[in-house]
Amino acid sequence: MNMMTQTSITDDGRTIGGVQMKVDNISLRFGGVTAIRNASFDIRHGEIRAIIGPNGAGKTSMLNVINGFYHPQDGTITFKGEKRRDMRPHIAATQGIARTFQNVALFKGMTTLDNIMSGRALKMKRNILWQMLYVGPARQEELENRKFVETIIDFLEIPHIRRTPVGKLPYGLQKRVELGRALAMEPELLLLDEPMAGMNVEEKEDMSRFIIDINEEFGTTIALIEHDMGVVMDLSDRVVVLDHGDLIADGTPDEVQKNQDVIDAYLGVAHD
Amino acid sequence: MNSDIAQLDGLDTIPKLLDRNAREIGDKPASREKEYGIWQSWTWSEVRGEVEALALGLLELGLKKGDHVAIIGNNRPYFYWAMVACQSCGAVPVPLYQDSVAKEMAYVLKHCGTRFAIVENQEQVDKLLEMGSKLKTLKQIVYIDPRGLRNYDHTSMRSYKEVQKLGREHADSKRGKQKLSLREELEKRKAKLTGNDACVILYTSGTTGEPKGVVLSHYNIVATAKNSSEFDHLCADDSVLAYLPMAWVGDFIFSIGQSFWTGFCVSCPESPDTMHQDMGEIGPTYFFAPPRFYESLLTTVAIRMEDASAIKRNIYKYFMDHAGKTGGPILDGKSVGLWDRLKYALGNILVYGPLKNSLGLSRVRVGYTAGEAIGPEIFDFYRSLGINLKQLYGQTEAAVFVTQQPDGEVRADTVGVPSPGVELRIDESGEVFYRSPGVFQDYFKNAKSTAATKDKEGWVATGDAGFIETGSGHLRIIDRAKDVGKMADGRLFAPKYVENKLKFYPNILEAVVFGDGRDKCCAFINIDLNAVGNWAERNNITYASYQDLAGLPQVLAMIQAHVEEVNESIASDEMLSGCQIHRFLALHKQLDADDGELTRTQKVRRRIIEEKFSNLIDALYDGSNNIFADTEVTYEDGRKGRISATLEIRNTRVTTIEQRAAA
Amino acid sequence: MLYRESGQFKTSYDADQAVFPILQDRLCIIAILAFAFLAVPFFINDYWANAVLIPFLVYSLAALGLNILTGYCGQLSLGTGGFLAVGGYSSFKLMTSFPELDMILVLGGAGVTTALVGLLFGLPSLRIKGFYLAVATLAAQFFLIWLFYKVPWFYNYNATGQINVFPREALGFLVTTQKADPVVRYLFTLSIVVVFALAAKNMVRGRFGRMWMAIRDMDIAAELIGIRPFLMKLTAFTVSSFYIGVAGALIFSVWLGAAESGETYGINESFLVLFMIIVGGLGSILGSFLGAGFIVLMPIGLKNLLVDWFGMSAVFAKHLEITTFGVLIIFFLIVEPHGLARLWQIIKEKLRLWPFPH
Amino acid sequence: MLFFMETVISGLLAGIMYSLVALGFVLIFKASGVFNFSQGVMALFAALTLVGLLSGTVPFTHVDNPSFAIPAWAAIPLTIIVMIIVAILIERFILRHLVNQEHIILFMAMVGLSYVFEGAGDIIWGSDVKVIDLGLPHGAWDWLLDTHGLYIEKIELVAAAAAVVLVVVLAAFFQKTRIGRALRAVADDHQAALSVGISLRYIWIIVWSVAGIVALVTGVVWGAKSGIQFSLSLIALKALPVLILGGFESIPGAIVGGLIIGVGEKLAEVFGGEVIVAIFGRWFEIDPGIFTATENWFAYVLALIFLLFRPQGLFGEKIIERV
Repeated sequence: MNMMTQTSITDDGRTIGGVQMKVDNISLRFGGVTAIRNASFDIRHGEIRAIIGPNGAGKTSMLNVINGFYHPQDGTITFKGEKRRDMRPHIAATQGIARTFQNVALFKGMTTLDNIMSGRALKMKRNILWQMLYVGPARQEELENRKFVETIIDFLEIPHIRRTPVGKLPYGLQKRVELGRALAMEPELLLLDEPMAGMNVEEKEDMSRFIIDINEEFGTTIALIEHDMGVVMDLSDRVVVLDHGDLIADGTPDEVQKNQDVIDAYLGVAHD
Repeated sequence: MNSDIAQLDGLDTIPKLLDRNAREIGDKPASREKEYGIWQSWTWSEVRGEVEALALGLLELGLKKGDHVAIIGNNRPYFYWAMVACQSCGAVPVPLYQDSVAKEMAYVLKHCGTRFAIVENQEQVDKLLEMGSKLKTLKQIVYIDPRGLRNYDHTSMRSYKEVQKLGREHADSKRGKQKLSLREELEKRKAKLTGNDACVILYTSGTTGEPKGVVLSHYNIVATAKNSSEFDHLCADDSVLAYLPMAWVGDFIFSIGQSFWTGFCVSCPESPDTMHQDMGEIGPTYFFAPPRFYESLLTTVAIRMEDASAIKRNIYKYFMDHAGKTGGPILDGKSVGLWDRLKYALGNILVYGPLKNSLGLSRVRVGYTAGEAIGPEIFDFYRSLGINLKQLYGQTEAAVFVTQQPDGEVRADTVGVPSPGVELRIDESGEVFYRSPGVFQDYFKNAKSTAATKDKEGWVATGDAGFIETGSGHLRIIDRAKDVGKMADGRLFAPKYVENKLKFYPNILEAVVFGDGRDKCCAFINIDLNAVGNWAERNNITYASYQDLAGLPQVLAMIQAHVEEVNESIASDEMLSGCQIHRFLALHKQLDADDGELTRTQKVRRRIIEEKFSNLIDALYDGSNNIFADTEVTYEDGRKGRISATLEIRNTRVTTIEQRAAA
Repeated sequence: MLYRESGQFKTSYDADQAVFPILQDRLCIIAILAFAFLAVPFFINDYWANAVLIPFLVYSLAALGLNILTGYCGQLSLGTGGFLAVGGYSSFKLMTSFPELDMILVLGGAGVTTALVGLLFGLPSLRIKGFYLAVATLAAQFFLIWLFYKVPWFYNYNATGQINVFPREALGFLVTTQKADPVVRYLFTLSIVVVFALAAKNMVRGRFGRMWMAIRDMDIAAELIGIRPFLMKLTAFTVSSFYIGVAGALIFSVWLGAAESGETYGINESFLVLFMIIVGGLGSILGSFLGAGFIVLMPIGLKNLLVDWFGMSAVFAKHLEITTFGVLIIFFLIVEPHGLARLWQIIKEKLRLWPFPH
Repeated sequence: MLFFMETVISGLLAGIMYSLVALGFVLIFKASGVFNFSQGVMALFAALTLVGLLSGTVPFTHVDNPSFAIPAWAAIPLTIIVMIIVAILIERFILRHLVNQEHIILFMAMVGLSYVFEGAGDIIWGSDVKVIDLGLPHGAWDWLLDTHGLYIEKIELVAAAAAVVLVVVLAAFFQKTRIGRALRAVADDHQAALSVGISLRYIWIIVWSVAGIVALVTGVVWGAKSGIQFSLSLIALKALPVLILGGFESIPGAIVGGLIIGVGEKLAEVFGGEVIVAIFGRWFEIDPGIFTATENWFAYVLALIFLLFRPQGLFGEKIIERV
């Protein structure tokens, strides 16, 4: 009955709560092109939710809608009980939605430490005059947040690159730094856009471990787009499948894998 | 022995030393660890608090007097505190090599009947859980890093922090028949602890058989720490980096014994991978490393310098040559000319200083190496930089120190004079025996081995053959005692000793010395193709092949000079003077593992060589001037072939003791 | 080579985040400051003060300001000359309207006025990016210069159209007009620049610096982590203009003593200051100083070389100077596009690794 | 009304001249992404070179020697050759070394280049004001004055005609010739252009040569109007608002933008003061002449206001940002 309050425990001992975000009848068009057509699904507290689908299915557009970067023409999004059509990205950030990008979107001229520190932007309040003096509260604030950021650096096992400008890092590490920046926001909902794209097997394993650990240790809800089916099946609790802007399936990994529409979509059966 | 304990002013156990440090130098740093980007530091009084909280928690969990507590992980302050916490409770810590295979670990854990295990992280917990049923005695696991362990069954598992919290919360609740609070119980156990109680059990991985658990008492540790600290004037302002395995006796002595005695700070690296960088930051003043550490460090220096520009390389070479001549004497406080001193000072600004700095050795006041012989050129390299690197000779059974080199009497070929409080004895077979306050109690649950090693008077057999140099009084180790033989006239025959001396010459790659049961020593020499080839090129000497090069009269003359030098140096050692080489030949082929002449780890297989080249050996002893050799060789691709040559046998000058006396 | 960092470890984040975490750097900066404050005053004369030191300092300040906007926040501005003019003219108005006002307050007031004007001209950055914004700032440049030239109120209806400085004191020391001791004027300027440089360093190493750089490096990602690009750009415009305004006021009051909008604060100034931060290094406090030093000293050096050494005619030398200036700029951009600050960083890194190459 | 017409027409004619300068910018920006700030000084340099050749000035001496004077039919091609050499030098010594640098670096290099041109022009040809005489007609166009009472300078019409011819030629060049098509390919996609074997260096030289010729035309027509002197180089600043309006990459944009700016500016100059007085006059005492000498900034403000409503410029495409 009431999905909002229902909780369950997974096989590996994690607690999954009620609905955290609900996407209702979202449609998104660019000019004449429809990116998402009338999609509805929900994300529950503490779960790992995968969004999959062939190229051009509208997965990234969906994430862009969720965190306010695109504004859908129809439909609503309910996050933490608050219903909305669209919002500015920085408001999504204040509400506790963080994300990473398909093609790493780090601040290239800054070090790993500064990149992750910048994720604390919303947690820091001191004004620019304090900052100029760098005494008292402003300094205190810097130090406290640095301490927090160091726990993330430790968590993601990247202390050796703390002072390295991110532009000089290999791709796999950049992805990890980007994840660190998102974590620094202490998000309630973490959107990961192909966190393992372009990684080798070892890096993928590391990243999977981090995703599971984040979910377990911090109880963060995670919605992720991923192409590696093995990874999706291992990690996620439930899967949404998009194809050409349509939501064609929604269920547990097993259910989705057996769904004929999904199989057709991946095998490239023509649409009518 | 009890009277000796009295000399320690009642500070006969580690927990007592901790109380003293917290009282007297409570504000000085005791432990550091690089974590979260900075060096987290704890003062002595904070350490005391941490140790106490953990000890109380362990008591609450039921740690009994005499329990054995396994300690598994990388060097971290938490482990050192844990060891002292166990001691405070009257339990005995057993640090293990964390990278040892599960089978070996299981053996040790079972052998000492460990009830508690304090481990670092999920990896170690998993290892223990895997052994599961085999470890019936294991009651409680305490882990430091909770990551990934959230969903494990926690009925017999707790995090370090939780145990400390438990201890703090229950510190004052009354328990048991005597209605003692935990805190009172702890104080009682601490007070009861004496120097004769076991302090730690350290398992030595013997080359053969199962590991043996060396039981060291608090007195062993504290007395040794006191003596050795005084020997090198260690003080509370010194600083060490703890990076060698905690299961190794040296780390226990340095990071707990000496640190608690003198009050100096122990720093732990962030992870084994960052050790070099962390060492650079800390800049330890007291440092220990095995020879291979110095060797690999020197290799890195050489490799990195190769990429440098020509100017830098020349500057480097110029000043390193200068340091080679004057650095050692300056360090030893000998008289050096003003000009040389100025040049050395300039070199210090341009080369030595930055080099030491980037190696993290710039603040080293006392550095030690031990374990095996260190190559003289490596040893001299560091000393010429102004690093006070010294050698010591020690064993787990002695709580490390048997002999060590005093400042100003440092040489590559000795291991120093007996450490304070150590008595030495050499028996007629040449084996070294010692007796000292550090001598271990026994091998845990292994009376047979104990009896075989330690006699009733407390003399311990080292298993090494050596002799005390006349004049300097330094001990020199020759070889493992069982490898040392006798010559026909009963004199000592120590082939490895001589061979090592020969091999220190870059031109000599390998040497095989014969003489066991014979009246004189002779040798095969393998020249080093690179070094000798280089020399030949520089002197415009042409050669066609290895055997060609090895047969050149100039080369033989050079080798002969080396051998004669070695002879001379051996002659000065009364016991070994019989090992001087009378005749030698330079082999026409390189000894090779493919031909079975060497082991895969490049050690000489003496017996096989004796058989294979018996005709050559005969020639060495029958006085002929040359011999035709024809040998089968295996090429890299597996094909076989033959190499033949006529080898010249050379007689070398031998110094007799009478001659020396006459001269 | 001279760095001995072993044993300099940090036990707190405070020490780790210090401006100069390395002991040798701290000693070096202390030595430089000691030299500037204690030694230079003993051999300074009018020529050194007016031709070299004060221009170097005020341009450093202007470069600091522009570097905050362009180097850190990534907003290219060609309106520096105009903002300098706002600083100059507002200090003149403050000076003449409140004759008793201490020069420090006059400078502060000029800074605040310029900051407000900067804020206004930063508004288009809401919608415009890159070169389009640069051209928009050019509009500010031309408009402001025109305004100060066209509206006589700004120059108190002076017949010449110029503004001239009056004797004013800072903390009891006369700091303006030729009557002021060059030592005092130098020390006054130096103190202000040092304070502002420190404040700039504090800003860029902290929260605001990171947010600015985030906008510069990738504004979309910045927005998605909760940084509001428009607000941050406006802050950068405001802070940057404050710095430039103070510099403009110093140019007028302490350095030149007189100014005329188009002459003193023309478009050329905009390019000069931009050159400074590019030659010095975008996004570097040190670079602002190095760049200002280079751009201020190079013409002086060239002139001395061409006229005094080679005996060229002044006119020919001037033309040659312009050409050489252009060639050197291009040369610099080709050899080290990241500026002198990067060059210093490389040297420093080499010194730290010495004798190893890497 | 007549006066208004006159104003508009002279605005349009001035606008064509702006377009001409902007055209130089757009050409280079399209093909190499370089914001060629030195276009104005290039025009000055080209004009100086032409005048120098025509009057027989001996380079570096600033002395005219009539016996070296070259007739226009030879001097113009010669000047074009000089501009091509300049283009080659620029490619060889600057662009080649700055490939893949950030825009701001390239921009500053172009500012640096403008210093080089300025100094070099002065050193080679002297810095005095020069008059160019290519036999272009001067004075009002009588026919218009007589029939419609409109006062239009002949020279402006000639300039406009020259501009139109140039645009047509350029359009043909880009549409019809192989090189032109290659140029467009480069503008669209550097990588693709390289992969089909178009040499980027070669393209750059061509583009800079074309820009040099445009600069020559610009210099001549502007120079004919107001003499050849340093201020000629400031026309570069004129072109910037045109570029904003038209978009950095659009040739039609440059032309339309130029016309809008030209007309707007003239109207503001003529009627702006009155408007201001009409609006603010009752509160402030305002000199109706306040709006003189606004040509420096008015165009910018116009462009700016326009930009606020259409940030991608007149002919730019709306950008959908992707992440």
